[in-house]
Amino acid sequence: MTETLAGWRRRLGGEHLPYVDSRIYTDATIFEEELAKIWRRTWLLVSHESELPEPLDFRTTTIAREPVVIVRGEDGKVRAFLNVCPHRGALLLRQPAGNLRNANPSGSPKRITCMFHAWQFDAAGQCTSITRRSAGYQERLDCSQVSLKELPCEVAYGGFVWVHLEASAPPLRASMGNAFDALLPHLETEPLEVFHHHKAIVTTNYKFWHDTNSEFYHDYMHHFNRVTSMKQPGYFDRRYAPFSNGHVTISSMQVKYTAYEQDDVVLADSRDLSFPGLETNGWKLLDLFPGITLNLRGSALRIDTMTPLAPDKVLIEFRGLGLKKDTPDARARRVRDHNTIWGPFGRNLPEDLLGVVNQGLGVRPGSESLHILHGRFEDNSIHDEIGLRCYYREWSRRMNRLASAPDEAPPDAITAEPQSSSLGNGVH
Amino acid sequence: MTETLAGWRRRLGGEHLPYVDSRIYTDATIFEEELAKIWRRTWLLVSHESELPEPLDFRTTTIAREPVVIVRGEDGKVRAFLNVCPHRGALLLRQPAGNLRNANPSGSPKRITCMFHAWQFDAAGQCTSITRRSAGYQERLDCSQVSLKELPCEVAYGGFVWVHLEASAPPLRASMGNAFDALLPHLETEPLEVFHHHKAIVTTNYKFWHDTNSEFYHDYMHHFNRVTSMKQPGYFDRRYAPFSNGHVTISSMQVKYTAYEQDDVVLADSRDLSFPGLETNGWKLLDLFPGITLNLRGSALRIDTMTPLAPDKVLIEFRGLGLKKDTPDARARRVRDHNTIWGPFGRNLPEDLLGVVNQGLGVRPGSESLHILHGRFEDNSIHDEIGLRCYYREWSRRMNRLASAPDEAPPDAITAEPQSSSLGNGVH
Amino acid sequence: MTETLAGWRRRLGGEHLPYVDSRIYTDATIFEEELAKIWRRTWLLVSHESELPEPLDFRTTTIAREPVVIVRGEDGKVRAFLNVCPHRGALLLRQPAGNLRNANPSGSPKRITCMFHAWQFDAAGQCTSITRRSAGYQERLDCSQVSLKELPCEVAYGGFVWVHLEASAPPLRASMGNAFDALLPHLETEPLEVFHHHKAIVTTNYKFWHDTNSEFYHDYMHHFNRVTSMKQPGYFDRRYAPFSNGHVTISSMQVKYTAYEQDDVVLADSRDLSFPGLETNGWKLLDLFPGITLNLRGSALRIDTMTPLAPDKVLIEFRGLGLKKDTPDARARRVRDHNTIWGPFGRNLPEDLLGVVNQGLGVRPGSESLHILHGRFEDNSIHDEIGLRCYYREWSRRMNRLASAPDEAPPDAITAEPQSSSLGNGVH
Amino acid sequence: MSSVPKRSELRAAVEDVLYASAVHLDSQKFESWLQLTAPEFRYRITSYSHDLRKDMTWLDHDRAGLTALLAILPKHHVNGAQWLRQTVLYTLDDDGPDAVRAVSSLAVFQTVLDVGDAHVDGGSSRLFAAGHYQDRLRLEGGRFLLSDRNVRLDTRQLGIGSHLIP
Amino acid sequence: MSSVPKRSELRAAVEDVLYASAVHLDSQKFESWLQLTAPEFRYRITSYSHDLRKDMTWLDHDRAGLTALLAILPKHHVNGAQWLRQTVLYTLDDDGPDAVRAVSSLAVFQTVLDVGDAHVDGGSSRLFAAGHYQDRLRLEGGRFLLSDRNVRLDTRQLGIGSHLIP
Amino acid sequence: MSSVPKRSELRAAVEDVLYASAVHLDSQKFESWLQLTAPEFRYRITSYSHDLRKDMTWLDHDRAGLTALLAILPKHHVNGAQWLRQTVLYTLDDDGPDAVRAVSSLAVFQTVLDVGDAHVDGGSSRLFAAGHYQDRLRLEGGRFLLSDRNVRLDTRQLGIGSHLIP
Ligand code: FES
Ligand code: FES
Ligand code: FES
Ligand SMILES: [Fe+3]
Ligand SMILES: [Fe+3]
Ligand SMILES: [Fe+3]
Repeated sequence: MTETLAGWRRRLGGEHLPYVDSRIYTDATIFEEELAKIWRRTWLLVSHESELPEPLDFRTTTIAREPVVIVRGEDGKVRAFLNVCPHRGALLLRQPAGNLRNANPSGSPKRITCMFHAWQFDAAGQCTSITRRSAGYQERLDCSQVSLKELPCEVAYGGFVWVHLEASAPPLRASMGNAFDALLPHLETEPLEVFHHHKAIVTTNYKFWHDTNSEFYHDYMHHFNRVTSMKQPGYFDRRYAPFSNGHVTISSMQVKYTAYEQDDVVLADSRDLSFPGLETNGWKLLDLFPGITLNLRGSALRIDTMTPLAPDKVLIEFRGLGLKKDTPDARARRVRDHNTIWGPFGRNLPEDLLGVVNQGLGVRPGSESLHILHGRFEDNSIHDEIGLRCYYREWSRRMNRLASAPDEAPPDAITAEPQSSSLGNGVH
Repeated sequence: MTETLAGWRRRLGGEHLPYVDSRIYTDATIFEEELAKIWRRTWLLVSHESELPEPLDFRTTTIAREPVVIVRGEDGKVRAFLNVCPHRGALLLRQPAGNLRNANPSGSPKRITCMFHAWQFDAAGQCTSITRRSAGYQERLDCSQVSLKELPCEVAYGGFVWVHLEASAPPLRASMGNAFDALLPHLETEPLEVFHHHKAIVTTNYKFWHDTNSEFYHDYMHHFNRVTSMKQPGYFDRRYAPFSNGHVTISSMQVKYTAYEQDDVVLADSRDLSFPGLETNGWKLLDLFPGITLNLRGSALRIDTMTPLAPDKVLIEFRGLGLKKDTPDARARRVRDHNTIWGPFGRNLPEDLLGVVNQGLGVRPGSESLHILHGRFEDNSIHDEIGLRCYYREWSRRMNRLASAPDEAPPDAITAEPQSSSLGNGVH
Repeated sequence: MTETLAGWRRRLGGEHLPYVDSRIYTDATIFEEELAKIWRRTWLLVSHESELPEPLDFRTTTIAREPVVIVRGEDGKVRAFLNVCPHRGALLLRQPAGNLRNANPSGSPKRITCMFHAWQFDAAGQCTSITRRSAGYQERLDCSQVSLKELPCEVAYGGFVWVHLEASAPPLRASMGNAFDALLPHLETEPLEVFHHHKAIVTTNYKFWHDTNSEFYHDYMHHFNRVTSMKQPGYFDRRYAPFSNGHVTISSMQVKYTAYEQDDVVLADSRDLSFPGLETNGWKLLDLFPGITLNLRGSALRIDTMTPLAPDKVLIEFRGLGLKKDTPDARARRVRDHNTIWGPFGRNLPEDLLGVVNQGLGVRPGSESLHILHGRFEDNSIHDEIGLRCYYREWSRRMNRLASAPDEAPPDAITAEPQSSSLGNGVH
Repeated sequence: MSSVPKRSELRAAVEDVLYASAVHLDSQKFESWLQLTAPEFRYRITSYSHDLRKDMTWLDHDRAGLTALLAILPKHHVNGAQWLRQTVLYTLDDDGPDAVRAVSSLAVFQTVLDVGDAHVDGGSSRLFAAGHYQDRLRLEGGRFLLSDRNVRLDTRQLGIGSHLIP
Repeated sequence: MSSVPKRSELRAAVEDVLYASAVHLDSQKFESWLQLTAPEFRYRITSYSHDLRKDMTWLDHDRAGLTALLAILPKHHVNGAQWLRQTVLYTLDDDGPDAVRAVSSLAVFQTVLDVGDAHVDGGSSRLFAAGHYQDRLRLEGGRFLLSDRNVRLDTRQLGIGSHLIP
Repeated sequence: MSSVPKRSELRAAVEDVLYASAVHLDSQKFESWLQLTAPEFRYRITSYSHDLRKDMTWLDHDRAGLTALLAILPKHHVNGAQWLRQTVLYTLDDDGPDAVRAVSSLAVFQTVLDVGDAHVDGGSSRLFAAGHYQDRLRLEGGRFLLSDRNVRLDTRQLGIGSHLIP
């Protein structure tokens, strides 16, 4: 008890016990820097093509405080634009989703019309009308100068819509490397369809959520997982495979339902419904830097995406996907399986979120630095914290700050562009 | 698409296409400076004499975070005071309006009594009682030393109450110049009376609201205005007349109701009710720097006033006025005409407010600079953005920052005290 | 009226009229400094032993943004710990109070179990289980290294639980000096018991609340106190006794109920119920720096404690205590007496809180400095502001800022460690 | 009120109209809502301004005006929100042989849809306004019709206001 | 409860008292409100403290005490607000031959008036408290009177509290 | 609905079930609540997602599944809160000879308990969700039983969500 509080907070961790400094989760300056250096410079999964099935369908989102709209053109191509009017800066589309066929009250069908002074843009971002243009601008301004700002946008890896805020974006595939290798066969054999979406504004740092999605050590928190999953043969055979760029993946494990059956018949999952190429009750997972998770488990694919709002506030969106060709009965079973664990009233999700809310309360803006341990080495099994170490290695590189000492720059080994497609055990 | 996002945001605008930098709407430092250099040093319209008809009536308000109370003395004179107790700083009067005849629970009639330790002040701001004064202060403090802080206050231009926070205020008439010339005959022939008041806390920068009040180009947003008003003969003959000090005015246009009649009989305005000296269905408008609008249209005078709360938050107050001598029937028609367009459930107001909320979303604190175009030149007609250019010229002068490049000081042409009473076309 | 606003705000006060600068109540930098220099370095009353009557009972709280838990061990000893998990920083116990016998869903009885990964700690703070320790940490980490951070904690002065955030804490008794001398006989003869607790988040600076608790001059605000108490013989005989370290006390006065009886029979207090050694209807009060008040009045002891949240936001907790041995009837009467004045629907408390909310509105973050007068000299009677002057002398010493000019360091007379146990009249 | 003798039957009959009214408005079925109103129906939104110390009228329409107002709604820009009008019939008094006065508590909740930053805030709910319905209902053909409604709002701070009526 | 046989009539009779009670309190007509109460009326505000793990009583008065409390209200400083007590009669059980127990859900909304910064915030509405009325009503002279009320609050975070009773 | 002829009696009978349901859920007496349900009872929580433009089902259970779900609640980590379901029976329509469809407005308030920072925020109340109960009730042995309930939420922004059902 003779130790100072600040001393206690920093006493653990070292060369053999990797850790990060809690200020990376709480400091306002670091948060702004993350938006600038990471979120504005990364390919982000923002939607799925099944959310925009028809020409002129659109979806809106925000990335690092920039309003963004995704539109499927009349040519079927999906494009992304800054959702801001070039005239006086008004937000253009306000609905979360819609179709441009329906004109807004002062607009035309098939157009994005700014509600303010009715400038119009087509689904390809070209300005088609500046109201009273020649009377007001003479030869000083015409439509050709005021297209919407188009943003790099790709549909890939199973129909997901990816956006990058900067024209200088590297190719999406280069950013992903081999990260999707294991999942891809199951995502691209049959067209997918989103059947679930909900969201939560949570008072915690966004990285705490990704941390949770990067280890199964917290299965101790979930009653079912603790008393059933963890006792299954093969549970600890699952291995994280870390990639460069901060991504990690887990290859398949077959979920054993016998254990569940003993425990609770009525809440168990559908046994015989899966994804193409995935063994029945198979399970694969992919965590992408800086905050996307794909979780394919038996009959449902869950996707988590995040929008950081403040050092201690994040919007998390949850999607569930099945196959487009699902029969009504199959779809109903996927929905049920998904919700049983991952719905807002599901078995695991409220607990996972509660866990990170508790981290946000233990580690608050304004509190002193605490060493957060990321030091489990368990042969890359799912209770190893390799996923977190892999993430913060990339974070250090992108931020040019050492995660364990954010006032210092990282050593050369980290700042060098990653060369190999995977990283060995013990990354820190 | 090869352009950077920041580049796109700043690519428009130039010598021939006036613009402002969006940081003037979002930057916290600039906002604090505006409070200090503009709002604390300007005559502001805060009430109307009809809101304080009786001796000892009072109204409270806030200006640049200073609590203010307006009181009509027993001598009939309207005075303004800082609404803060000289003892330990408590707010004195908490009601929005009232009469001092009714003592507060520990006070005396006709007095402003601090609820905390019951120091009392009369309606002229003189301290009339310090509880247990001689026992507690001996000869060290007496009532003569603790009068309320009186603030410059005038009733003028149709009975409006104007307040300035600093004793060094220039004469009100000098600040207004000729701005009121066109409106005054209609405001001062007959005593006016406020019949409507409502308010809205809106998440946008206050200047966006004044911008909207300074152009009719956004009539494209309003269904009625777009399909009827804009098609009336004479609509585009209306002209802005810019003044020094950032004020602008529009002289009368006669509102043509034939167009409305075709569209919708029941929602049309009263035809034969107007203001003294105003032609039937006449319309005049006056925008005062830094955020007051008088809008006289047919049977009703609307007044907008603002209290900036944060870079992205403003309180807007809306008043409607008729004549004090109105018959009940005439008053009912004014109220109805006013509400049809300008009430909280009216035809135009929610849309106007939605427009500026959308600007606040397109242009957020923390987002990068965007060039906001103020470049419509249309012979000073109501679709010209001359009103905005006039405003930001004065803003640049007062702030000693160029609105289009707020880190730079404006050129001498702008910083010079304005000499002429009106400004020509093309101000920027 | 020729004075500037800033000038008026600072014109009062001087050598003979003590005052403080209002920025000490509003400035964000000063607030952070207060947390660091005062709240993190002071013994604070956080609970009472009767709130943890059983072994393994616990109570949670926060001090200067640090989560804290108080636990009664199986050995009966009350200990305090940082309520933060040494693994990845999650908050440990989330309930305001409870007993560790009841395991949390993934924990064991008698243990504090982190909900996240189920690390367990016993009631003495020792780690008893790291889940999958050897598999994940090998020889690099074991339970002995990850005890909870224990904090200095004492049960004293009538069974109250005191906590200090730093191991270097001085002895509690040294911090209190003689402050408790008058109250102690009534607190330690019989075991006490808390029967009331409620709390309020109030938008004001926390020191305004302590100011109010440090003078009775504001009795002018309370109808009953004004028309009855203040007219009682002996009311003004009550004297503040200031101590070093910013504490002040008032010795007993006998409350006279005859006056009350004339006024209102049914709301009067119980006449014949008191505290051990306290004369019937006696009244003693103790204000402890930086924000604790013990108020023993007739049949009930009230305790106020505070948790500053922001310069203009504070959590205040209110407790009421009687004797553990109370008969049901006696307890009911204490509860009733307490609530009549001090409950959330009581006679005085809402007014006291309204007073400080009004101070928070008169003196706002961002407003200019105002001189807040603390200049009543009334022979240390309860209308003297000696209590406030005593407090701000200690505040100046701890902060190394003069309360009347916070940009300046205080003179040596103040910065010297206080020597004497009491301070004379006229402290400022 | 002679024709509906039992208190309970009277309450039930008025509740049926009152709550159907809330349901139709919540689902923006204005045609159905108007069918609950009598030809002489007058609709007002009023509030007492503590700023002016005067009564304020914020909307005042007869049935024809209201019909026109509701018809024009689709032409307006609005920020979509699902409204929930939660109302409880509080008092019921005779007003002549075949009419009653009904006063009902009213809380209007909004679940925001395209709130602008729908990506973040869409789907969250908030209290929009509190007040009362002050209604007059008249018996016609065995059922009650709304003959007069004053939406008496306590709330005067309504944000951007609304084209939709409470 | 033999004297009011039909369930619907019973509900209607109790609702009349319950909702009149809310109306009188909302409009601060305390005299009228007290006339809804029986001579033996007892009024309490209670809540369970999760901090102490004990029941809290925050107000407890008989009719005389309550009358005195209400009479003294004008002597107090308060921040004016219009209250709206929205309550719904939830359960109704016999309590002897001529009395019933009634439990009603309760949400109290406040529209702030002189909130201090009235210029900015006056007129905005918020949820103040949630809980239940736990009432006993007794038949006397053919009508129900409140014989006991426990305002059972869920809400323990009441800001500055209030002299006014929920 | 032939067997309960009078409108007022019908309302009273359904209200008794509806409000008892709210009371039992608020007090987490799941056994008692289940006794208000028929053997064929089906319980769903649904909402329309304006993000996907599709209906969402967030929970869907038959009586056995619901019973199991409620039984497993103590095994879960939750942040304790006292819920108040405030609901008003809005519409009532026959659904065959011995059943009715009932739609009720619903506002769910939460008074937070161990919200994490319970020391600061515990005991404060907030609006959690708004929507409707869409119920089917069936007469059996002279009383109504819930045969189907769709909790139709307007609110989609539910924070961390909940193991407890609205
Ligand atoms: S801001 Fe978009 S058209 Fe004017
Ligand atoms: S603060 Fe006003 S009298 Fe003390
Ligand atoms: S954070 Fe506590 S066990 Fe992991
Ligand atoms: Fe999990
Ligand atoms: Fe407009
Ligand atoms: Fe007091």
